[in-house]
Amino acid sequence: MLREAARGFLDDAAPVSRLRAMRDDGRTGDPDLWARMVEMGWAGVLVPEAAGGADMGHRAAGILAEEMGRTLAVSPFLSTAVIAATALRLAGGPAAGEALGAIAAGRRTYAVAVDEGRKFAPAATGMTAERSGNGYSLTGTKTFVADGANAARILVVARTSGTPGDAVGLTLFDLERGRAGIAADPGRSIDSLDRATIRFQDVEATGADIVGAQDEALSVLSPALRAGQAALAAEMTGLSAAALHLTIAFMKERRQFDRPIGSFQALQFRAAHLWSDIEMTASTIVNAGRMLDTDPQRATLAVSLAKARATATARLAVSEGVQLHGGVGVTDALDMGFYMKRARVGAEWLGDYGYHAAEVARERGLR
Amino acid sequence: MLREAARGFLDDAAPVSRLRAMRDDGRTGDPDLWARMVEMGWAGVLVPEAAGGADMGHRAAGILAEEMGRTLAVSPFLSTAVIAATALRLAGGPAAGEALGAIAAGRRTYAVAVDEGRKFAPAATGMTAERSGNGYSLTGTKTFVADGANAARILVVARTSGTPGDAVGLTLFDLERGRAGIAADPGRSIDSLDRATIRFQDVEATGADIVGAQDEALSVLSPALRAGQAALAAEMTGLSAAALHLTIAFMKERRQFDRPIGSFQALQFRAAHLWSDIEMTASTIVNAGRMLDTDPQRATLAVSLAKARATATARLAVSEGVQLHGGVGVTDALDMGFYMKRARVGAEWLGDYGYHAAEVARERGLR
Amino acid sequence: MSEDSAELAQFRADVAAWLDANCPDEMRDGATDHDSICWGGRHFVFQSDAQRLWLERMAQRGWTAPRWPAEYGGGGLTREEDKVLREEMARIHARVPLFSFGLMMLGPALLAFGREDQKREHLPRIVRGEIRWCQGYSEPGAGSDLASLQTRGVLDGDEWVINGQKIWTSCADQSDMIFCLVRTDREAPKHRGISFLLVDMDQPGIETRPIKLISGRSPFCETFFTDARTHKDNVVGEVNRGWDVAKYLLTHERAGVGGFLQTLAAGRSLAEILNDAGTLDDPVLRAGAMRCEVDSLAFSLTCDRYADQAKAGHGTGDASAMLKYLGTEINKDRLELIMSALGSEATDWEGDEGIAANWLRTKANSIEGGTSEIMLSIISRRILELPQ
Amino acid sequence: MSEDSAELAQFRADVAAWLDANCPDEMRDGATDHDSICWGGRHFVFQSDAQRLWLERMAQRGWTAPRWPAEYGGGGLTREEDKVLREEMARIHARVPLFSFGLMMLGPALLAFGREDQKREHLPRIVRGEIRWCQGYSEPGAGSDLASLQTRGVLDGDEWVINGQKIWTSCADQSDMIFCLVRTDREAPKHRGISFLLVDMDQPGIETRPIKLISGRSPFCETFFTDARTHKDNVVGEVNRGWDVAKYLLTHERAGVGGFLQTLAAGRSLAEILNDAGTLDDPVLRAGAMRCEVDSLAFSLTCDRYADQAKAGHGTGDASAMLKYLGTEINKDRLELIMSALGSEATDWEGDEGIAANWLRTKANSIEGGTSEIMLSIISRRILELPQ
Repeated sequence: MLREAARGFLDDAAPVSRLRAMRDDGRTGDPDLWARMVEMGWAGVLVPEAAGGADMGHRAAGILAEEMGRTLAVSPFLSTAVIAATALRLAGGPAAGEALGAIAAGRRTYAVAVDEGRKFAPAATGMTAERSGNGYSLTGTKTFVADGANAARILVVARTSGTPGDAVGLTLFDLERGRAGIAADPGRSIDSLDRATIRFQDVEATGADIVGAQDEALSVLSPALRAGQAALAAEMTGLSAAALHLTIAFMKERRQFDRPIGSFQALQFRAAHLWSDIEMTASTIVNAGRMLDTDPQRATLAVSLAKARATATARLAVSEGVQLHGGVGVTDALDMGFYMKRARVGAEWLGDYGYHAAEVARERGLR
Repeated sequence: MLREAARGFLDDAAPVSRLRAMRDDGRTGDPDLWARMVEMGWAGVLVPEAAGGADMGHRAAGILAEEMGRTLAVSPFLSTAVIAATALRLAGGPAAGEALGAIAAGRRTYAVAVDEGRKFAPAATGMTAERSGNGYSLTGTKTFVADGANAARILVVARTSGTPGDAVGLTLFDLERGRAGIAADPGRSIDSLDRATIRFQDVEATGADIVGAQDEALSVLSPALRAGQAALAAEMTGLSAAALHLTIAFMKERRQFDRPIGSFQALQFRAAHLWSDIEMTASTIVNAGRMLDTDPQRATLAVSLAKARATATARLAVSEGVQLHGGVGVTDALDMGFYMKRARVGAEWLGDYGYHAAEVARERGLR
Repeated sequence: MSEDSAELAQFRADVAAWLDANCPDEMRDGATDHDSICWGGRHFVFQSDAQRLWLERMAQRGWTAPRWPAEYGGGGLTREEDKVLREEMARIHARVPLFSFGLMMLGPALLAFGREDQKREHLPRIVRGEIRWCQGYSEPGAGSDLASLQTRGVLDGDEWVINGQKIWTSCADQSDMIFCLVRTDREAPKHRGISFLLVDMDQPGIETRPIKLISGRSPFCETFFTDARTHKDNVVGEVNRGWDVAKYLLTHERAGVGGFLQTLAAGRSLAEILNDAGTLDDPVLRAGAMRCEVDSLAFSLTCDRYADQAKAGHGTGDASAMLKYLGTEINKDRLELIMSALGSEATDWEGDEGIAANWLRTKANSIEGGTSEIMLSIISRRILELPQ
Repeated sequence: MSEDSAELAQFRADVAAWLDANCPDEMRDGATDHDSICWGGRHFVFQSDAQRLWLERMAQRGWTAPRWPAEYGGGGLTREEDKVLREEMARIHARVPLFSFGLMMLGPALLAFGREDQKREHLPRIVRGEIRWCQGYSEPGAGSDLASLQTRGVLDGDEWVINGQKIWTSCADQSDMIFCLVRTDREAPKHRGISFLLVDMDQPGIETRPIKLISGRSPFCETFFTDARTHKDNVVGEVNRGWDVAKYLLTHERAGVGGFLQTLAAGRSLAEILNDAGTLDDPVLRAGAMRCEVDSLAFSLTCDRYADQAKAGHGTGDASAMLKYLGTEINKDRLELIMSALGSEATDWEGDEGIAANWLRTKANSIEGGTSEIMLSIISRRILELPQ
């Protein structure tokens, strides 16, 4: 089974201590680990077999993301193998096919540059791509770009017409990071990962750099972001399950007042509630993956449900994880802090609880 | 002390069993009990001494309301002695003075008819009072009027100008219930109290029936409703404390698995949390009473804070009260159901949690 | 609906044809309200000839208990055939022909623990709706600590003589027989002295009294045993081992709760109710509605997921405690929200079926059939394996 | 501010005049950040002459410990005079001249339990900021079960020889002496074999190591005792009765927490932060902000109410557990809300004083000084008197 294989690999190759070492060394990426994931075919999980991928679908991508969330494995999986791959696949054409092949083979990593402010809002994009001669000139700043400092290429959305807030008038460009006028500031994300600010100053692009159609970025970007949301939700659910697992183990071992603290009823009930909450969220993860695989055009409800639940569950899991560990829970020496920090970043990335809960309510007919 | 005297009287004269008997008899009021409260000076708690009242202030009124909440004592105290008395006192003049004297002496009870829909919103008043000859003709329907079927008189707010939503253009009338065109439908409130729908059809009124100034009802009604909100919050806090008290007593006595259930840690923590929550709310009650007594023009924040907290606390108290009692908690034989039903009615009356929390946030500068 | 195999397709066609020929028109309104239910039993008054006919026809094929073995009057259907039958009934909005605690609870217990003669005696009568059963587990002094029950049975010659009091016996006042837990050995450890007895209620030693709830009338009763009698053979399973039967049924009961709650939620949608109430400008209500929608959908998907697992042969087991816990708590939250959205209008009493009664009724859901606290204990001990 | 009596008015005038003459201008900026605090001690490096001068002048009047008796170097002020002093200092934004665990904790313990010679030796040096103290209570293996501590002290002639490990010793690496709980009778019941010892840290048997938190750098240390020594007279209270002293101080500490939290909340208002963030269209955030404002204000009023009761002579007692519990939980809620409102911008690390560090730091508040769970236990047992 995919899950067991992934878990075995990650427990061995990417325990939390590896993230800790990366942070302590001041690095924000782990190319060696990614190389091994590529070998296992994870980079091509959503790439068609014709392009050299494994084409296992979104449910499978979710299982991988969930397992990565358990150990907080560092990788460009979400940006590259899920979001960029989905966008490129939807865009189609020879260039996209080549790009997908390069993703599956591990020759290319992508960052996806969307946000310009503190909250996720693709339609609010203000960065401009003005016509200039035969091509475009891109100017603007993208913030909190996952893998933005390390990825080889950047999928960036910019405005070719309309004004911020318009869903149309946006165009998606595929640029190599070394192109003149692109500068990335690596940032200091609390989760120790690469989350850069990228400045574009009069960056030249041509029609060949466009993914999908001009002014219609969202027709490929929105489904790609949905795929990313589902995978991120899966990652956060793995994170939650791991936080619970660590906490339960601690509750069985730690003794206070001559008893294991796991025998205290108030703590038992909290652990049991958290387990139940994670079970509910896990159901939404399965559902989101299946909907993306079977009926992607109608997957908004399923995906937003998963991301909303995963965000709320992860917050509960890490809060309880820290509190139930007591003093040691707030020390950097314990891994729980890493889970808490990643949960916070994940809460915001690709839309927060309120964003997705509102989508759910809207889909359900709430006016 | 006022509190001890009130508690002693109410425990003796108005235990919950009295409300139960009233309900089982199909009555919605308890004039005998009110007569005894009048004797003790409670009807005149906010009436000036010159008019025969005790003039003890809003903090004292809150203490009385809180104690009444403990035993769910049935009375027109809030409508008559708090809201109507405050409005009449603010309006001033000989007619109001006479009315206040009649309130203090127990010769008059009032209902205050404001709501026309499911939510508290005085400015939304649509009932009309059209000029007609030398007077007015009132037409419209008031809903959920506390004491509306039993009170001798009705303070009713109607629109003399403007449109629903305007804060000005409202006028407050003081009408005897027998006036032609007034019909009350007693309703079947879940708390077993008198909460009537009152229909006004071409009811004739004159300038002498107006309390305060024409078109300026809110200048007397708003402070009066604030006084009512503070007293209702106090009542609900007393209700919460009583629900906790009953629950704690049950937890000490009821045995399961060879132990008193009060020894189970998870239940202990819930009781302790509820106690803490009630303590916080109690602070807001004291504060609201004091602000009304010392700086009524700036009491909005304090009063809305108290009503918001009291509403949330009462909901928690009765929910926990029922659940912690287990099976017996949901039987009509136990009093907890009466507390739960009154808490729900109190949650809505004079503004719900969202209404008052929004007032608090606005006062604190939230845009 | 996945594609049927050839045999199953044939079965579906047969079922559809039979239903079309045999289900009376009046029974095709999909009614599920309390008054439309056929409970059966010696004293049941059919609402119509159609209701009686529908029961008789379905019972004859054993389709009131589709999966029970045919030798005991059941339908003898496979899981897949059962699913087809339910789908075809749903297609024509056919009413459920018979609903009873005999079908839901006693039957499964007898199939798992009963003697051959007990199965032959009781199961066919349940299938035909001839005997209405009620369940006598809870006692006033026991509550969550079910096994501390005190109703006692003493053997007197060929008969058990039963004295004590049961509570929360649903529909006891309309039932013909009761299956109940009785302490038959007062010296043994508390789980080891209980027997599972079958008792005819048509005797002077048994009295029932309905319980009024905060939400109004209820099917619950108190049931009093005063020297009530039953033959000594009317024990299911071994004497003093009734707890095993009870545990089996409790898990069985909880597993059904998820589906039950889903049915509840299938009524008018939350969004619809709240839109109509027009109170969603309030961010507290709106945020609450959003959260409640999210959680309700997640719960519903969780019920589906566990149902799929059950179909795949993995029992729900102790996780049924999670479904019971979450389902009842989320439903309480939902009704609180609806009450808030409807405001004062919801605080007028509209009878035992009104919204206020519904709201109050949900308060009992997290208590009956095992409190939320018991469910959390089950999860923490059996699933998380936290120390006692 | 109610009106002063004539004597108090005179006192106020005197204080104002003295402060005006003696408080250096640089000390009138009201700074309360960590780096501006004067902690005192043998190794303290004053940031400026003004800081040193301000301490010396205030210490000379005993106004670093205004309510301690003058005979031990304190100010000997009444409650009312103390209030006047604080008000007049606040009026000119005077910095607190000295902040130390000696003032906050050891002093009150010595005043309540110390021998006369101990008071005369230690209190004046605390008042003058000569000795910086730290507190050694917690141990890695003990946690909430404080009394299960294992650091042991064995009498060797005239000295206690101490071995073991303490944790969460704030500022241990910068302190001169430590007051600590040590097990001096291993046979006795766990609360009856603990002594409260005073130990000089300037000896090879004591080592400290700072603890890094999830929020970054912290004042906390681990402190290791390896044959550390102190004179046998350095016991506060009776030998093996140190738990009484500790309990007294724990209650004292919790009572201070409310005020501390109020100070925290006195910074930038929640409304202000959220308005600026511009994310309040989201009903979830807006409803959260409304709730948090309501609860924060209610908590603040509760602190005031208990402070008023304390002034009226009613001690806060066990209710301090409620203040500690609510204050820390509400503050966690507040920071979660602020983090959500600020969105991704708050997830960039802005150093140990940034918003993310603040948010993470609140997670420790409901653990340190007694966990929320311990507070709830205290409430349920001592206030609600629920059975053990």
